[in-house]
Amino acid sequence: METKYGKTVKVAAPPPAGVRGIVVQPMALVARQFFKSLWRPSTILYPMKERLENPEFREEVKVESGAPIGVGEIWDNYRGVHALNIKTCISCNLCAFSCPDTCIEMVNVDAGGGKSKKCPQIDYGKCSFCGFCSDACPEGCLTMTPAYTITTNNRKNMVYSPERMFEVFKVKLPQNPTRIALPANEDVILLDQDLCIGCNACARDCPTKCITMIEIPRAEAKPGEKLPKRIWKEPSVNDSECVRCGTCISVCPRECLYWGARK
Amino acid sequence: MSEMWINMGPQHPMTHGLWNLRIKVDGELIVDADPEIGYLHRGIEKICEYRRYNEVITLMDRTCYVAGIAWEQLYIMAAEGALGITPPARAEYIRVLSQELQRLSSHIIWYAAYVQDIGLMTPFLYGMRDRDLVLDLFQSYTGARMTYEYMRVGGVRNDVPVGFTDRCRKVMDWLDGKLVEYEKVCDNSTIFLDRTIGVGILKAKEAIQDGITGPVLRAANVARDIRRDRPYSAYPEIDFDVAIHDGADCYGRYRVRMEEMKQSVRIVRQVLDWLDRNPGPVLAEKVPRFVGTPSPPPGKEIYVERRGYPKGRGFSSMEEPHGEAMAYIINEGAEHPYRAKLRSPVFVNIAAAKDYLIGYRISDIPAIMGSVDVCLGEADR
Amino acid sequence: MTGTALSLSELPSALAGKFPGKVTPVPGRKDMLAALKVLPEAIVPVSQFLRDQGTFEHCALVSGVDWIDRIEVLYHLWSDEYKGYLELSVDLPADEPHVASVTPVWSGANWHERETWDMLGVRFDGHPDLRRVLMPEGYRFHPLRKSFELREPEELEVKARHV
Amino acid sequence: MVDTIYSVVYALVVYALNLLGPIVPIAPSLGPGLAVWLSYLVVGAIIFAFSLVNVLVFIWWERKLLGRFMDRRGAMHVGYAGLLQNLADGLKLFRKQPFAPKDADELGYYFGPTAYLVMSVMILGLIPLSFGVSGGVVPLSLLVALALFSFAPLFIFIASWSSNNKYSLIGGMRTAAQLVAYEIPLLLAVVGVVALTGSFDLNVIVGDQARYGWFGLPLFLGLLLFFVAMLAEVERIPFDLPEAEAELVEGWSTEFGGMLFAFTMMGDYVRALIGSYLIVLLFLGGWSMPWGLSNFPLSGLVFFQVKTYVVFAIFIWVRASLPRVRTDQLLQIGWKRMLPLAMLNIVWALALVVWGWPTIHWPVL
Repeated sequence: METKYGKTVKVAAPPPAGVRGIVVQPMALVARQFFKSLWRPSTILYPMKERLENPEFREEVKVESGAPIGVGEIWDNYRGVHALNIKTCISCNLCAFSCPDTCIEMVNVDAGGGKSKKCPQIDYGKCSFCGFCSDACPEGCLTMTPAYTITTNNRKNMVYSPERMFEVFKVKLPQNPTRIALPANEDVILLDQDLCIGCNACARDCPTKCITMIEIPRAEAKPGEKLPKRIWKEPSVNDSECVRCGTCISVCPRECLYWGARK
Repeated sequence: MSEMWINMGPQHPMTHGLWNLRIKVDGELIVDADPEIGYLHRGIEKICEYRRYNEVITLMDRTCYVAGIAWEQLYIMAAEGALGITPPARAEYIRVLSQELQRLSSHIIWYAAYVQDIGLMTPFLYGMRDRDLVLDLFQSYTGARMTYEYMRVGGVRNDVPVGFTDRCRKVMDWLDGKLVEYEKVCDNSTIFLDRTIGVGILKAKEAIQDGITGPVLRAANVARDIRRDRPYSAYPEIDFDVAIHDGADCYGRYRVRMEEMKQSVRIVRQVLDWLDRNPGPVLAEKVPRFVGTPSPPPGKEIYVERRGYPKGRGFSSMEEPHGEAMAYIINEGAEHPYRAKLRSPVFVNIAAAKDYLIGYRISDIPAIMGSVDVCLGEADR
Repeated sequence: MTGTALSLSELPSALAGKFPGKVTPVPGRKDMLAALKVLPEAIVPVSQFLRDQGTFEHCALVSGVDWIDRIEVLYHLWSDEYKGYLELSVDLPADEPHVASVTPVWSGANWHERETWDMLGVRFDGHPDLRRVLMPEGYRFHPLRKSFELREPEELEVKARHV
Repeated sequence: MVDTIYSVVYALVVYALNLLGPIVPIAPSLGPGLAVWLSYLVVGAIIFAFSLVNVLVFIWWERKLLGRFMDRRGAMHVGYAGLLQNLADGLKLFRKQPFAPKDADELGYYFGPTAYLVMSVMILGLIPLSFGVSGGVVPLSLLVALALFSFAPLFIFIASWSSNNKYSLIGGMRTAAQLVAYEIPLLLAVVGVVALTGSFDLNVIVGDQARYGWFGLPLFLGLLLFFVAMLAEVERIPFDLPEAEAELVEGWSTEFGGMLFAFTMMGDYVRALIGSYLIVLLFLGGWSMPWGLSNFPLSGLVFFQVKTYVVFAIFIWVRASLPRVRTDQLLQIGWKRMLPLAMLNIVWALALVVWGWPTIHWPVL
């Protein structure tokens, strides 16, 4: 590859000793900064002036620092504490799967009506705030908010249960607006029909209920072969509804489901 | 016995990280040097072999704590080479933008720390103040200030937000003025010039032989810049100059970095103009399941063969703020890299410490090692 | 030196002529000028030749890969003349691998070879100072060998989930 | 003014003695003499304590000013605008356990910083804050003050050597070399002033300046030399090589922690205070001001402090804008530049004397 541009410049050598400003110029420059910052230094008084909760904060930092824009401003897409909408969570496990730090654990929460379901619990002692979990969430119920004060003096307080993240969700913090459009997954769930025993485990555990057990036509019995007597069913995956969480693969007792290219 | 060994480090203000510079001194004169590293070794290359392709990104950010996004892109380019994916053009431009902003922030922090090493603390605070603006820019589009996790195999995580380009231009205008100020503090101060000119000389021939790269090499009058010589990403489309200096000393390295910051501002402006004109996707449309997000469990190992993803080797090389960084990734068709090798420029630049140091004084050590721009996170990996 | 430099097209034939049977090109590498497989005993003369006649004056990287049955040592060279990388690779036996050091040719290879020794246990004969560089002195393992398993409980957890 | 203070204190002391009389038997003949003696002690202690409090405010002044030079705020939480921050720091250090490194020479280790501080603090007693207001009245106060001032390298060297640390040792060596090198231009710059006044008494020196104008004008070169030499003597940037933190960790005070570190730190600032005092006293007219501004009660005291703080502000300004020089460059500046200039300054001062500068009263010496 050739560059269109890109040339070499030789940076000038310093001026000869006679012409150097000795020490006067730096001193003058620093003195100028002194008078500039005499009343309003650029410091952001962070713990005294809360960044996020205070709506006037942005205006204030603009005035206080000489900088052209708000220094230390927290933008809405800052990746901070997670907010979880327990009600729409489908327990698909994708957040836990995509976490590089294994800080997400699926725990039981009360789903109402005497039922319980699995929702993510995040240990911020391990979390690296990479955002993979919220990117992976197919329902958009796990998002990251700009809230960033998780400081505590007890390690147990770093573990955020689903209910606690639901509280964060209810506060209506600005939601991370840059949830990405995921690249189209070229893989789908495929079935090895030779191994399937039609046990229904995948359809039962599928969080989106996109797996239906369909009856397949009974094959012609070859000579000398005995076919099972019961009705033969095997899973069929609705690819458009599938969130590709892989739960079916992990629950399959015969290892007959696998990822593969769409046929 | 007039000579003695002194351990400068692993906890020492000169080191900027955890490493140990053992020097043998005769009075104030350095007669021998033996750098020791490894205090910050986290085994990133080994952990890479246990992580899926996207998950490695979180490690790359932590490779170098002042130039995280550079390492992200380095890894991503190698991974894309190994997997055979081409990112869209807009993603490439955003990557170049990230690189140059990172170069700015890294060089500014270098400048701040360097002048403080020489004994002047004021520019340190100026540097930190202005670097914060750059970090704010990063935060406004990646979502984090230092550990970005922004690059993805096949593009970048998200597009820049609305209003970003104007904001970025404002910061660049502000930096224009500040860079001149930085230079005034140093170039017009006789003491600074006395401390840096003719100190820590490493001539071109020796530097090439030692494998030195980056601003240190360019200060020795060798115009090697991977961005220009072996362009990657959108660099072929971008107009910039390669700064060199013939001093081969600390002052030359300082000048080269100052000029590079100006060039970075120039590149950022070009990229912003391009981004304004060309909307488009920032992620490749199709990526293999196990590198895209989400990354569900792979299923049983017996089916890995059945998928038949292409095996391959990915190689990338780029001009990181510290020098020439390389990544070499071997893909054996599995979920995770078979081998990921990272070449850190700092690793090599530290190794040559003997050549910079011998014959100078103890007082020169911060000036010399500071001018090399040491970041131990990436040297130890 | 530049006067005697070969052009890029002459290089393979010159190599083949000078080192018959010892250098074989590896096809299919688009991101390099060329990838060559070199026999272990020829690595130093080939390096010398490449540096002096081929203008590959910068040894960017010496690294290694553990292929379980063998160990591959990789050399990446950069030439300011051709503006590109050249890859040399050497296959060594998996037990007691050792190869001649290229540190006398490029002093920049010094720490890279130390690291390769440290991480993969490849001995570089003729290296001036072959000590461990990242791991502590007296460490018993070579961590990037595939036989070395990550032992941290969390890493085991990661591994159990991923593999 | 000192008489007023003295009489008030005397009255209080006599009152207290009278109160104590019935309880503690004091020989009546001893009574008046004891009262005089005690009141001198109390007045001296008050003046002394004033200077010590001044040191604390000095550190605050440096923190705040340095902060503004660097576009930040400085200490701001403890007390009004962080005024009590130094007290808090001092308390923290005071609470720490004193310890000596394993192989340190304990006697020298504890003695060095303590003596460094004590010797520096002693000078404060000699500095007149206004006419005659000083802890102790010594006719040769300038000479004694400078003599005590030049004791420091000895103790620094003792402290550094007994710490048994290579950085400390190098720092101590540097200190010795630097302080000895800059002692000479410092003293030679003072010679100019002494030649013009003909006295080593700081009161006389300031009195002459009040009458005939500040010496900073005729002896501008001397002022400059004294200022630069003083920068080196009190180990401040650009001459803070003994504690060049970038290469020597903390220089000669590397091994000190807790109260011993507080001693070294405080010693530094006491010396900086004394340096600023001396500059003001010798060249900037002390407590005197033109146009009779200093004739009001207490105004001399105030003006003296204001001038001192302005001089220290210049110290801080220099610190905020210049990097550190190298060892060899430092000695080069000291021996090759400052020494000849100091000689020139003496010649110039003597020329002034010969041309009949009005303030000469040699008989006083």
